[in-house]
Amino acid sequence: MLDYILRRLALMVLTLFGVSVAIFLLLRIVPGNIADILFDSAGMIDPAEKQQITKDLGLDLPLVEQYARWIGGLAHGDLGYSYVSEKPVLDEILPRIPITARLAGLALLFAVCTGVPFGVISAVRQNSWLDYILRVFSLLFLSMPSFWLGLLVLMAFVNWFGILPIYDKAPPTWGAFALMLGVPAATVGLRSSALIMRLTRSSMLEVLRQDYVRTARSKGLSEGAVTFVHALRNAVLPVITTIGIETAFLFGGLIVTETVFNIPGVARFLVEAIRWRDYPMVQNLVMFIAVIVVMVNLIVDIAYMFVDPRIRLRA
Amino acid sequence: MLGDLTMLLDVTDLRKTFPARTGLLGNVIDRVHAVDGISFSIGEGRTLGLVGESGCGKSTVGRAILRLIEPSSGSIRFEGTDIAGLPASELRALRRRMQIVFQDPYSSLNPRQRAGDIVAEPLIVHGIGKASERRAIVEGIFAKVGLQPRQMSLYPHQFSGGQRQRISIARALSLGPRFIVADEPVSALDVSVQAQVINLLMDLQAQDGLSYLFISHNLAVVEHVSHDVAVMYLGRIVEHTDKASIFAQPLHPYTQALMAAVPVADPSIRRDKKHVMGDVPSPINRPSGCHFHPRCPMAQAQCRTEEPVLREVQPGHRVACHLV
Amino acid sequence: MAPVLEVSGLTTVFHTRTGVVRAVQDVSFSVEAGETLAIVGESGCGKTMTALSLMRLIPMPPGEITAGTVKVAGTDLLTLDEASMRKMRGSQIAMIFQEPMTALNPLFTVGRQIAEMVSLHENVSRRVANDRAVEMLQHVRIPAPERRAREYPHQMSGGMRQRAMIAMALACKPKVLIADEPTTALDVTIQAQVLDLIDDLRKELGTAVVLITHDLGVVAETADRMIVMYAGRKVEEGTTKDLFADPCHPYLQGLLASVPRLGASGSQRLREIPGVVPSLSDLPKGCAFADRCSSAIGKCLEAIPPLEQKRPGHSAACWVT
Amino acid sequence: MSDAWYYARRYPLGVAGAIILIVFVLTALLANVVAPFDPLTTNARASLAPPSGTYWIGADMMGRDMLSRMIHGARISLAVALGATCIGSGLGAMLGLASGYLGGWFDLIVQRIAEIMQSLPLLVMALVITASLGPSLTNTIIAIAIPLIPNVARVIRANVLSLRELNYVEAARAVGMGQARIALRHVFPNTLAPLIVLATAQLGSTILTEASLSFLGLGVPEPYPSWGRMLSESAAEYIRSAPWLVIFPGLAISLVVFGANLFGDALRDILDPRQGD
Repeated sequence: MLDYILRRLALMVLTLFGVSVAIFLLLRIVPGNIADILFDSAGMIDPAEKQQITKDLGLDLPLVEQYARWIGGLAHGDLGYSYVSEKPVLDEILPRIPITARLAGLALLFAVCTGVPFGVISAVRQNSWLDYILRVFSLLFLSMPSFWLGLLVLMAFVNWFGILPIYDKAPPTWGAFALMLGVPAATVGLRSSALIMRLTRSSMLEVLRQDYVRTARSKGLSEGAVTFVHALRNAVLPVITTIGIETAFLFGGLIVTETVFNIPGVARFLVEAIRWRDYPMVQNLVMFIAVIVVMVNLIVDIAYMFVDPRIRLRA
Repeated sequence: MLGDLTMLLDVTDLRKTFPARTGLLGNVIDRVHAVDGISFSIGEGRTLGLVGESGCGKSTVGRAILRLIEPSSGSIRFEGTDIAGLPASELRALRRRMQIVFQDPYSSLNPRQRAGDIVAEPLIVHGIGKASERRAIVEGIFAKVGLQPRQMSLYPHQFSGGQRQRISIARALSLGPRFIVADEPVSALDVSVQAQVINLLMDLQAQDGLSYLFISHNLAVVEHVSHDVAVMYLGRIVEHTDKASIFAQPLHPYTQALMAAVPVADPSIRRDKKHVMGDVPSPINRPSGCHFHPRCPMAQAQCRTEEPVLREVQPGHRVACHLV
Repeated sequence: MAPVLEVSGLTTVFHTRTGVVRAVQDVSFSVEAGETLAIVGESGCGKTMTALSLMRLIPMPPGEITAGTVKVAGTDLLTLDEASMRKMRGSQIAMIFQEPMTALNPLFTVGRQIAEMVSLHENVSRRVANDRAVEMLQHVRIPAPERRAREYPHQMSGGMRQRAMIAMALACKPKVLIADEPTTALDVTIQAQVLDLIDDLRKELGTAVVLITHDLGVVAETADRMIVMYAGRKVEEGTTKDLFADPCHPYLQGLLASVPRLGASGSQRLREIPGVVPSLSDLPKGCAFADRCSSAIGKCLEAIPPLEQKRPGHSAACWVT
Repeated sequence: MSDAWYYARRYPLGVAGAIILIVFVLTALLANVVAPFDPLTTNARASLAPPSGTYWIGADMMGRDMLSRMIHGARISLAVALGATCIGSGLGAMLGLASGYLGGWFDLIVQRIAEIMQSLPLLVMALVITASLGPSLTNTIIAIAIPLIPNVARVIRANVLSLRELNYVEAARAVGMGQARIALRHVFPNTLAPLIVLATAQLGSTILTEASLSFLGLGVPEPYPSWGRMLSESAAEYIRSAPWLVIFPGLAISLVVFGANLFGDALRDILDPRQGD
């Protein structure tokens, strides 16, 4: 078991190394370096000043050395400076993390709490009108762009309550706080919920076809016991394994949702950094996202080992 | 028979191991000894029945002989040539001479090919004949295995299990082989259809002098089709002789146990039940000494420590047991 | 002695895209306490569907039991409501399945799965139920039952899992045990052990056993009486000895002659039954076996032969014999 | 033919999806004929005109007809959906086939690269790629196609691995067939069904990704009327004053993606019954 975890950790480091190289290179394919762009946008044309900036930013160094500097800095917690705000990248990112983390956690909670039960209902009542409705709605939610859903929600609040539930650093009341986080979380979580519902449904249907479910029925267990004791536990296993994918999926939704609701989180910050061509910020943010996704996957795999005796006792 | 010089196939000390567990750096920690040093030979027009329970390595033997699995060591002489180390180009020519029929009539045919094309494809691959000639050849083979030429344009799912097995046999026959590995060819078929396929295989042998390695877990079927029989247990041959001797006088305790366990379709003979206890051990963790000793009613101290070798105890009758 | 299980006129159909599949048609038989009845037939003959119909485990829809009675100790299972039927399953009539590898829930220990059966049907504490599970494992001759009870199915071999299934099925001492191809997935030596075990427990507990199998050898060794099914119908019935010695129906005759037997010096050709089993959704008007039968006459194509007594205790459905 | 009729009756939702897709494709192809106005011509007098007999679903701030813009916007969505799905699924299928079939170090490298790519959310990767390639229709297609590759490659690889174990592939080796012939004649044709299912499922997601990129201002640039950008232009400011600017482009996206998903679901049930329900 320890062997397995060590192996996974080794692979994780390898993957993150790959991500860092890929991001680093991608951001340097751009025609013209950052100094050109800064100058173009600022409309300055003093070549000496430009050369100075290029040198300050280390852009005259060979690629390998630029990369080594970045990774070396990462190891010491030195993420470099933002081109735009000229503050340390870490200071910019850190305060935004809890905002996004809270939002993501709430959204995931919402998605699981609605997706799993509806998936089970849909599978147990397969081909009933309830199943049809749940399936059509889940597909519909998956078809709506998150940002549009966000805009519709905003529109509804404006029209019905006359308020805009957008971000406020210090919400006046608990209710406002809940609204401020809850509404975007539900908005972004709706798609994840639909995804989880579909996964749960197909997994549950698969499990209900298994021989051991028939065995359980042959013992004289009630349908409820068969469904919730014997089938459900087996059915959620594959759903657990997809939480890693789920997190990545959720992040995509967060990017646009934070933009729509004007929430100063990590996800929206990535878009801003890309718009501003703030490359130190972009490469560190992308690394941060990759670390989160890879870690979630690792945690899920380890958790899975404890849930499934077939894997726990083999290792 | 055994020791005859005009053998079609001569297998010596064949071994095949698979990695069972790999370490952090891809280093192999445990190995499965699927086939552990077995030797046998098959003469022209004869059938060797290879019997054993699941996991004894009998299917691995069949595939290793055709190099569908690369053997780990040992020699496989077919018509005098050792094919164990043969480069792929030379192996290809030999493929015309030796073929295989599989157990599962469903997965052994490509669902997207018509029956006629399945049988004709080996001819195309080996550049035999023009299209019209190939069609004639395929028609001939179809007739030979008891299928209608008009069925050539049907897809596999339009055939029953027994008919699919006939198509598999037709494909194997298309290149005119001398030797066929039949890997449990009737196990997946219904009882009433098994006889059709068994008779077909035996008729083909009578007509064309084919040789078979007939792999099966069913002792009765093996007895029916084979000239010689080899019994495998956990990667080794434990007994090997001609059919008459092995069924009349099984010497190895495992062979005896196997025969005692086979239910006989005759309610008037209710034999006394002395069934061997215990499960077949895992091929990864085989017992020391004689692999059968934990289940053997006659095991002695020697059996636990010392591996018995396969030796000729009577003319043409080889047994691997300390007590015989 | 009155039979424990009495089935009469059982008919089960499936409604599918290609039409109505007549899986079981007008099947009747009875089994006494302590007796083994074998239901023999090839794949698609309806033997498994018969078993599942007895347990009322046919998926409905698309399945439907359209006629018949299934009486266990006098109670007709087919007229019970769902809740009363659940009380019967496991306590009065229990079943073991072909695939021991998949028939046990992979996430629960074997002990818990057996104990679940006990606590479901008997009003006992969890500890008593657990003790009973261990006791049952010992009963089916699993070594170190306390340890094995705490193991998960994947830690056991196929033979051991089938024993555990038997332990579970018999935990509440049902009157009837239905064993659907219980040894088909097992190796020969393990098959012999499991058949012995079922046989010994039958004698000890006086359970009526319905053994479903395609293997004539298994039937000959374990069954007192047998029925032969073909294309959803019972075509022959009698004592095992009688049917093997002197089969009346051409199907059983063909079947017996087509199987190679151990010890019969087998150089002579096996007898073949030509053709294939007919599709249950497209059965002929007459005898379903007629087009594969060498002794078929005109009448066989016209009308379904009724089951009639050919000799005392031996009946068959054939116009010719 | 009778099969088609059977499936059509059995999967009414799939048929609905197919009809939505067909209407969408026809609209895109015939945009010049169907659209009542030129999508790019501005008209100051019509600025923010509400839905009316002239402007069925209103006009935007520059007085451009929304309906015409949406009809032309269908072209962008279609181009991106087809382009990205074909490139992504095609490359993914090739890699998956090679990786599953060849095995060894090639497989190992492809697997590791797939893992690296999958550790980034699809939208993040698409954002970074567009950022580095610069905004254009082609680059948007590439940026959306690349993140699709690892998933397709993995599914096809797994499929190939299980197909390789099948006896008919072994039988093909036993008759002396070359690896290339086995791969092309026996393995690849049998991976087509899952590939088609996967590609259809991705149609919808590519449209959504394009819309998101354009919404964030990093997708298809002016003057193409992209649905996503129409929403970003109109976003927060017009929620109160001109809600039609928000409602209709989003509705178009949702409807097309919904159609693609309905169709994809039915197709999966028909072609790959084990994978779904």
